[in-house]
Amino acid sequence: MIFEFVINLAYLLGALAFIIGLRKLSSPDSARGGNLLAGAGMIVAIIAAMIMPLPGASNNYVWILAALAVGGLIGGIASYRVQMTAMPQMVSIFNGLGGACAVVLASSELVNTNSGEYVPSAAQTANILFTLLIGGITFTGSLLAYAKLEELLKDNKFVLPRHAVFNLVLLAVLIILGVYTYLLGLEQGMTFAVVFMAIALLYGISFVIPIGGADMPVVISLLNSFSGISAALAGLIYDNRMMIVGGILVGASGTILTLLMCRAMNRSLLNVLVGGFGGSGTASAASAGGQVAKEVSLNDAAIQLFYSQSVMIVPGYGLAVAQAQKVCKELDDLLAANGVDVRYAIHPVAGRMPGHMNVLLAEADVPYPKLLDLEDANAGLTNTDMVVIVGANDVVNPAAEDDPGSPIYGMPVLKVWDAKHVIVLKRSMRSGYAGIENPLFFHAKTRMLFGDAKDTLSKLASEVKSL
Amino acid sequence: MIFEFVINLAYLLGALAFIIGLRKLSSPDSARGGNLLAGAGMIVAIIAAMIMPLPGASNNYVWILAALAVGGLIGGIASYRVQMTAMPQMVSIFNGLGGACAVVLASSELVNTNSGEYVPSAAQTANILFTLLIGGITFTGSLLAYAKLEELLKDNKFVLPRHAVFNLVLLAVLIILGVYTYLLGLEQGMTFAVVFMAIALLYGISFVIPIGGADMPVVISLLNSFSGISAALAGLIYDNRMMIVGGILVGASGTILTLLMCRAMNRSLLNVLVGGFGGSGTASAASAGGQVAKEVSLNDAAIQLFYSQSVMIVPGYGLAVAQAQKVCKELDDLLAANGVDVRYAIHPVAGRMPGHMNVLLAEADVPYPKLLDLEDANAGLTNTDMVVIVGANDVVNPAAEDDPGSPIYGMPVLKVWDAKHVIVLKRSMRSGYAGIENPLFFHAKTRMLFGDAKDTLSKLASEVKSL
Amino acid sequence: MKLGIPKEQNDNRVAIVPATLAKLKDLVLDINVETGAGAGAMYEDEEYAAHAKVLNRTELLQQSDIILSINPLSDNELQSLRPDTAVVSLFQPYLDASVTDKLRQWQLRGFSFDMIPRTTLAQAMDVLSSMASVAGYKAVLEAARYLPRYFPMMITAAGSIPPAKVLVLGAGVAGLQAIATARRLGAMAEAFDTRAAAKEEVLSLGAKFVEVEGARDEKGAGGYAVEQSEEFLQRQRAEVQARAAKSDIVITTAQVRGRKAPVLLLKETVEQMKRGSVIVDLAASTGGNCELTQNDQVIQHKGVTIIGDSNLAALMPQDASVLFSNNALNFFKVLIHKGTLNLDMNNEIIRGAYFTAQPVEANQ
Amino acid sequence: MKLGIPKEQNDNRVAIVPATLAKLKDLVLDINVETGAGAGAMYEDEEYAAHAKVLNRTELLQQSDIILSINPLSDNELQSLRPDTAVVSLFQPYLDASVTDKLRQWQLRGFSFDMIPRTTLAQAMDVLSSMASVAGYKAVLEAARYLPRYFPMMITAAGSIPPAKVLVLGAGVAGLQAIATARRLGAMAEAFDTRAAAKEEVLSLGAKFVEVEGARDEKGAGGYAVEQSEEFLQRQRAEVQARAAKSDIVITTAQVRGRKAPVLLLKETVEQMKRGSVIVDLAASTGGNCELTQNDQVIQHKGVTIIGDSNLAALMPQDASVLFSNNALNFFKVLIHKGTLNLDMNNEIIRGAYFTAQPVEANQ
Amino acid sequence: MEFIQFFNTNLILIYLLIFTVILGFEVISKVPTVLHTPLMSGANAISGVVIIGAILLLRSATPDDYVMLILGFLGVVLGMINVAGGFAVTNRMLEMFKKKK
Amino acid sequence: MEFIQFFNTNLILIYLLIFTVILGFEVISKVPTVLHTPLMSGANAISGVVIIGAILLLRSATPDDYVMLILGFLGVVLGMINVAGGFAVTNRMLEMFKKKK
Ligand SMILES: NC(=O)c1ccc[n+]([C@@H]2O[C@H](COP(=O)([O-])OP(=O)(O)OC[C@H]3O[C@@H](n4cnc5c(N)ncnc54)[C@H](OP(=O)(O)O)[C@@H]3O)[C@@H](O)[C@H]2O)c1
Ligand SMILES: NC(=O)c1ccc[n+]([C@@H]2O[C@H](COP(=O)([O-])OP(=O)(O)OC[C@H]3O[C@@H](n4cnc5c(N)ncnc54)[C@H](OP(=O)(O)O)[C@@H]3O)[C@@H](O)[C@H]2O)c1
Ligand SMILES: NC(=O)c1ccc[n+]([C@@H]2O[C@H](COP(=O)([O-])OP(=O)(O)OC[C@H]3O[C@@H](n4cnc5c(N)ncnc54)[C@H](O)[C@@H]3O)[C@@H](O)[C@H]2O)c1
Ligand SMILES: NC(=O)c1ccc[n+]([C@@H]2O[C@H](COP(=O)([O-])OP(=O)(O)OC[C@H]3O[C@@H](n4cnc5c(N)ncnc54)[C@H](O)[C@@H]3O)[C@@H](O)[C@H]2O)c1
Repeated sequence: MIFEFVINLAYLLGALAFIIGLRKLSSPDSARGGNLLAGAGMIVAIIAAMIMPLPGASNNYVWILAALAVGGLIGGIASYRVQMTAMPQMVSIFNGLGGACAVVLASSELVNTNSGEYVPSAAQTANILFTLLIGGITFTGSLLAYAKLEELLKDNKFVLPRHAVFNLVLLAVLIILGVYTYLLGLEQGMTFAVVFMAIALLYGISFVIPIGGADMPVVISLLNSFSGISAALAGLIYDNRMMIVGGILVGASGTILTLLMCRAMNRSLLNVLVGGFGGSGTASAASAGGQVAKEVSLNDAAIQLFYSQSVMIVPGYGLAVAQAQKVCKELDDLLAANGVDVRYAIHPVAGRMPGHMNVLLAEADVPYPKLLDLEDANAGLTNTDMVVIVGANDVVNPAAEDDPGSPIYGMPVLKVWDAKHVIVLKRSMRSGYAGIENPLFFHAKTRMLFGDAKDTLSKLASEVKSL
Repeated sequence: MIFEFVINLAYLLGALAFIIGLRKLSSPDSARGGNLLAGAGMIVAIIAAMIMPLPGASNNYVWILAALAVGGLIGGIASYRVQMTAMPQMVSIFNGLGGACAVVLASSELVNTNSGEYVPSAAQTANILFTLLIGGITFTGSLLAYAKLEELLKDNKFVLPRHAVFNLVLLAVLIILGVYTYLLGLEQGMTFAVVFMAIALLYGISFVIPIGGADMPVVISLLNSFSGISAALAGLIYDNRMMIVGGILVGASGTILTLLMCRAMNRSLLNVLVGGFGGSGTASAASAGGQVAKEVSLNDAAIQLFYSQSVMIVPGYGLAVAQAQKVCKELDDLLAANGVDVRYAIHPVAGRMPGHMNVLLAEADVPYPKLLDLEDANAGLTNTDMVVIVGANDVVNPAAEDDPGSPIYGMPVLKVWDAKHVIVLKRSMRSGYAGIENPLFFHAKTRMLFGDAKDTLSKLASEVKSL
Repeated sequence: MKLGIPKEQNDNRVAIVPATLAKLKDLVLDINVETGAGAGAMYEDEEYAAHAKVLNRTELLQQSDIILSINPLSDNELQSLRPDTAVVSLFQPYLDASVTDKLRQWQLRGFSFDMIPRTTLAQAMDVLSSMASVAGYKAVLEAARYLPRYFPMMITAAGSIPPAKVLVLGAGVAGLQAIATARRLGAMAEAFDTRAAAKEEVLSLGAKFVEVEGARDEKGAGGYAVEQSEEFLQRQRAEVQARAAKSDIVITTAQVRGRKAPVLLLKETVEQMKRGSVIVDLAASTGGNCELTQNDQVIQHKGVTIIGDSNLAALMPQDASVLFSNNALNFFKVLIHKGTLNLDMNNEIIRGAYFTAQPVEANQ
Repeated sequence: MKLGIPKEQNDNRVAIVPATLAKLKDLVLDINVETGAGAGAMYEDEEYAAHAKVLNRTELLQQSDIILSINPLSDNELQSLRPDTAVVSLFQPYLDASVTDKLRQWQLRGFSFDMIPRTTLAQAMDVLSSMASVAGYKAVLEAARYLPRYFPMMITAAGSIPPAKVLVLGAGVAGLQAIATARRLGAMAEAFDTRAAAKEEVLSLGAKFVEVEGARDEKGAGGYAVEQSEEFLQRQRAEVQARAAKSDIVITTAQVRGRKAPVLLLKETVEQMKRGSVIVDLAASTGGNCELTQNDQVIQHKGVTIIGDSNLAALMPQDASVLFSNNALNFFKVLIHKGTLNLDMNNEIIRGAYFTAQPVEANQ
Repeated sequence: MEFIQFFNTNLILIYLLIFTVILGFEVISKVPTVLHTPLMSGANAISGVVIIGAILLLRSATPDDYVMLILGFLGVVLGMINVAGGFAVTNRMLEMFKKKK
Repeated sequence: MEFIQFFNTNLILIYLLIFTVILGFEVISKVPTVLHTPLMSGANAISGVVIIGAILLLRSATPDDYVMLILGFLGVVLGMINVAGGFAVTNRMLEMFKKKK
């Protein structure tokens, strides 16, 4: 009884660790602790699962330990090796494997049922079918999402002419087949169950295929919440409270997270799932002349700024047009309050009249010592972590340095590419006053943040505030 | 079975209504809906309690309906009659009565045990004792808090020399007595149980007595969370899930709320409970010459501003000293964005040089048409909901109008008292340039908001933002 | 009672602008205005004619019971007035006590705006404040006119121009206004004053305050500064010299009521300043805060322009006149009661302004 | 190669300031400076002597291979130069074509700053921009000097003063700078221009833009405005009249390159303006945007001051000279190659500036 | 021992209790200060759920057991004041928040 | 009917499930956008709790039932990759948030 108590307590603590861990994950300061806590909860749960009394079990600890070692090694190494930029893909694979695990569990029930070892109740049948369905979709859907993010698969390659209809048909087939198998009972409907599983796996692919690369994070989050649900369903099969609680928690929070991510992108979930036909959405705006400019999201930009040592703001005519000088100062103040060294690089011809930037920045009360002229700025840029270009264009055009054919070749410009990272705030890929293209936007260090400068800056400021 | 299901469902829905209602109560937009939802949940619960199968019960519906009617009437009328400003007192009484109800329930168990009708288990005994303790403290503590808030009782009147020690002794007695009674069993320990109850009631009083009036809201909140716990405990006696859930919910959220309120006051809970000896804290700063100036809290001020139609800001020298012009504009923008008509009343001699306010407000980019001179402002003030005086003093001194003995008698001033409400932002009760006292601060319409103007305004702005 | 408004001599301002006439009328006054009185401030005689009689100067002086002017009339003219005429102007009796005796001798009642106590109540008639305010504003504009450099910082294709540095000595009404105006134009401003309250006031305009320890500050002086010890002035001059050498513009307004203005800028200080720099000395009429200042002249000393214009307010005649007439109107509201002079010596304002009255009880 | 810097006649600026000399030296140039050349801009001969020879004018003109001046030399002096001397200045050949012929006749190589195309690349040598910028700034200060009123709003005990209203016609470089400066001083500014891009530029300074429909705007004009139809000008004048009547200050900068400036302010418009108002006409030298403007004179018309100073930049000689010398230095970096003139006619800048060269291929 | 016994048999109940506590914390944790008072008032009304106990007490009292009847009556009255007054007073406080048009 | 039966007998479990769902919602509802990706990753790691099922499956497989053993092995490997990789990758993402000094 005491042993049972300990096991129960372990599961309870594990579940609490999940909840509190998840809770802490939602604030930047405590997020790491939250992750570790949840991880600790998982370890407790695994140990409890290993030692909990299981009457008549043959245990097979060697198998288990081997499997744990293999899985742990693969997971550990993969996560250690992955590039920072490829993290979302990695999450997607992991998620798919979780789904696969649920499918495996459900299949084992099928096998057991088939071999007559086990006669599932109606509730259990339903449970198994649901696990197959949701786990299956999670599995293949996640792998496809990975492939798309890794650009192993070109968007739209496999999209059928009326893909949405095809998906609906598949879904209908799944429902009918599922209900039929349920009514038949698993023993009778074994073949149907296997077909059902196969179609579920197919559906996962077909469901993700038309969705554009830019929307992938939302899809991964959705599939993640699915994998939570499949874990909870599997938990019902094993009557394991911890699986249920953990699964439901992920299912629920994943759903909310998916919605929040949609909202952050200013789109509805439906729009993401169905409207996916258009392809990769915003990303296309950023390509020109065959080259592709990379975008950055507001929150990534905010994090990068917040965790920089030094930031150089390069104001240009766009700052003036947007009348963004005060918000710019606000962002500056926020960053400075967090120990970031913020300065302004003023190019002599920025704006449309001599001293245009000076007028604006004085209006916003930026102290004079923060303003660097061309020479000082270029000297300082090499030690700058982040450059934020606010509506400037010609004055940061590298063609002036390295393209003798350019009409501005020879003009001294701000060498922003000497800094570690560059973020460009403008509304589009249009050129500036001189009417020439700017190779900076396609530079490896550059990320674009499209939108009206005032708007973007004030959003950046609130993101930074929330950090 | 269906009936049981319906009852179960009703309780479940009631519990959910509590949770969701409470959730909605924490955002201004949905708060009213949340309250109504929680109320609906309560009605469902009461009905369920009335009709749930209770084998062998004689029901006594007449008694119940009569009691409900009496209680409903009293509560309804009281809450309808109460002045807006006396709301916290009212909440305190209601809360105390809830505690009293729990005490009554526990006493009935005592009576039953005494009459031998009922033999409580050890767990039940513990339960009953806890209910008596917590319900009792809630009851008397809340009533005392009411008395203090209503100023029926002068602060510090009944404080014993070493009150904290006295309280600790009382608490020790309660613990010892409680444990002893528990070990004895209720049948044996009946007398002790009654004494225990009496001491608990006494402790409620003794515990609240030394706490200053300004800290009362925190105490009420704490007692509120106690009453939640006592409800949950009573729910354990009756094995009623809804009581348990509702009670725990209030207990937990009340605890957090209490801590939040402490944090908003920049004090620790311990400080409030033990440090109460000092009396009413901040409130005393605001009295001068026998008169007492009333303070307003930041959040009340923010709400009042947010829900006004028209706001007039009266800047004075303090605005300049605090260099608060930009934050002031920020608050203005926030309010304006919410449809509040914000204007500025510029007194000709505000500040320390002619046009001082103009210089500042131009720096903050306040558009000229928003600036009213003395005449226009005085004409506009009668239709103004809220006046915010930011570091002005002499220029809003009513003595210039109605006190022929005043050295500034006859000077035209801003008649801010013509508006509906006045909030004065300054650091203390000190006088301004002319060195004379300002009766405005003691005016019925006036509330003081002490602190550096820049600081206060920026806090006000973030409060308004959170609305 | 007839009020006369003569044309100011050598000053473009006018004591009463047409817009104020109607309100003055309400105080039951006949008003005479000299021909061309408003011309300098851009008002024509026709505008006055609606509410006043337009007369020539001799007529006006003879026919008025009260004469209001910004600058006092000449001795000759004063002498020619009818006995008992009230003359209201800026007589500055605290600078030259003889004016009191002269007026008494000629049996004139003298009222001087500059003798009104500078209380909150009296601020509406505080001509010193309103004119100082104009002067502070104008001082910066005059400095900008003579400075061969930009005020604001400019980073342009043709080079970077640093912002001008402005040093303000004496942060009274004029000094504060100068600070505000200089900052508006984009200059960096710092200021110094001996009054303790001045520091906060300077900071309240976003400028820097220069600290010199040991200033004497007397509460009893009615807000005016008191004379400082020679030792303090020396320390101050040293500090000023260091600051001035780095400044493009120095605006001095330091005055001690009734005394010669303190000398804050020595010749050698001026010589250490950058060529092209400008000094505006608002204390020129009481001797100047700069050793080299010539009253009412603009001089050059080793490349530094020193503006000694003691009446800068007159350079902005229209608004200066508007302000003056409002001040005067407000004063008349106290001074005139049902069409006659109200010589209630219990009234602090009248007691202060009526400087030719014999001292009553506690009036000193 | 010897570069000569003569003293400007009737202009306090100087083409090269001492700080630029050292950098000019790097271009391998001997430099001659006329005695007293920098005096007006507050530079002394000694400051030049470190890097240059200080000569008298006749010597200088005879001994230099290149002569750089802000204002062109007189015809007499030009004629007296050695043949093949390069003269670099603001010749404005687009205004008066005869200058080209004269120089060719005297065998001088003429380079004119105002002929450099106004591209982004050439902005560092764009004298028109830097001088216009100074002029725009100074225009507001001059207006403030003559305006008998305050610029900023003032609510004071002596009455409330409304903010001044400034109307800017022509939002080129000078106009924009004027807007910025006026707003800094606390005035309300509105502006008008015919170029489509100007609207956004005006708004980007926080000022109001006045719309008049139907302006012609040509992309091909290199950023310069084109002449407008008479019908449009009429509509514009009507709009301007309505606005001007409410304004305290009108600053006009409207120019059409190579033509007489458009007349935007008629006599009757001026007469409808408030007395005391000020017009600053920066287009005075090309006929003025105001009918009444007298070039290089300040006149009064019915109480309105009309400032026709066509060379306001010279009123701020030091910084104007600094900017000019940087422009010149940047131009010389292109013009001079290893100590000799670089007459590469494929270079857009040289092709533009070298106006006495015979037209090569596509040069028009 | 007793406790362990209780724990094992009432495991889900314990889960429920703990989860409810966490939920109580979560639900409140980000309330703006402006809502502190109404929230306290609303929570107070909810704590009136103790009335259910009083109703059950009254229902199960035998009709002649006046002690119980009176105790129950008292309990219901007290609870009902808390409930009715609490929700009503909260509602009044919240009237202030009605978004003006 | 069956459902009602289930409901009445598993009432507390149902409370627990519903409360867990609400808790899941609550816990996330105010996450700043900057944490969306790490949060997703962390939640994903938690969903690897399904590994418990795989462990139980493997433990209860008879030692000669190779189908089950292999299925179980596969399940544990898959689950463990999810768990180990998930937490590790989340941790790496969150390294970025380490407050600089
Ligand atoms: N300083 C002078 O005296 C002067 C005078 C005349 C001409 N110029 C010329 O002007 C140029 C100045 O360079 P610059 O880098 O400052 O400006 P720029 O090259 O003209 O680029 C400005 C950029 O700002 C962006 N932008 C415009 N409005 C925006 C808004 N509301 N929000 C965000 N972005 C906005 C535009 O891109 P999107 O449209 O994609 O948003 C544009 O590419 C130089 O070529 C210079 O020669 C200067
Ligand atoms: N306009 C002029 O030309 C001129 C010139 C000289 C004198 N005056 C005189 O100055 C007075 C002007 O009236 P006023 O109402 O503007 O000013 P005031 O009467 O001097 O009152 C200013 C108030 O601001 C408060 N304050 C100071 N610093 C503050 C801060 N950092 N945060 C918040 N509050 C702060 C002070 O109270 P706490 O200390 O309690 O915070 C003080 O009571 C008149 O008496 C006028 O006659 C005017
Ligand atoms: N009561 C009112 O409403 C009101 C109105 C206007 C002015 N005032 C007060 O009147 C006072 C005088 O103002 P003012 O402008 O006429 O002053 P002012 O013209 O007499 O003197 C100008 C300034 O010079 C300063 N000064 C004197 N000696 C100095 C020295 N050695 N070094 C540096 N600075 C020196 C003075 O302190 C003063 O600030 C001020 O306190 C002002 O606040 C009051
Ligand atoms: N490439 C560069 O970097 C650079 C540098 C400086 C200036 N510029 C451009 O050169 C152009 C000319 O500038 P500028 O200041 O020398 O111009 P300008 O002196 O030739 O003319 C002044 C202004 O008057 C305007 N104007 C002409 N006719 C008008 C009318 N009828 N009504 C109203 N306004 C009228 C013009 O549009 C112009 O804005 C501008 O487009 C400017 O942006 C370019």
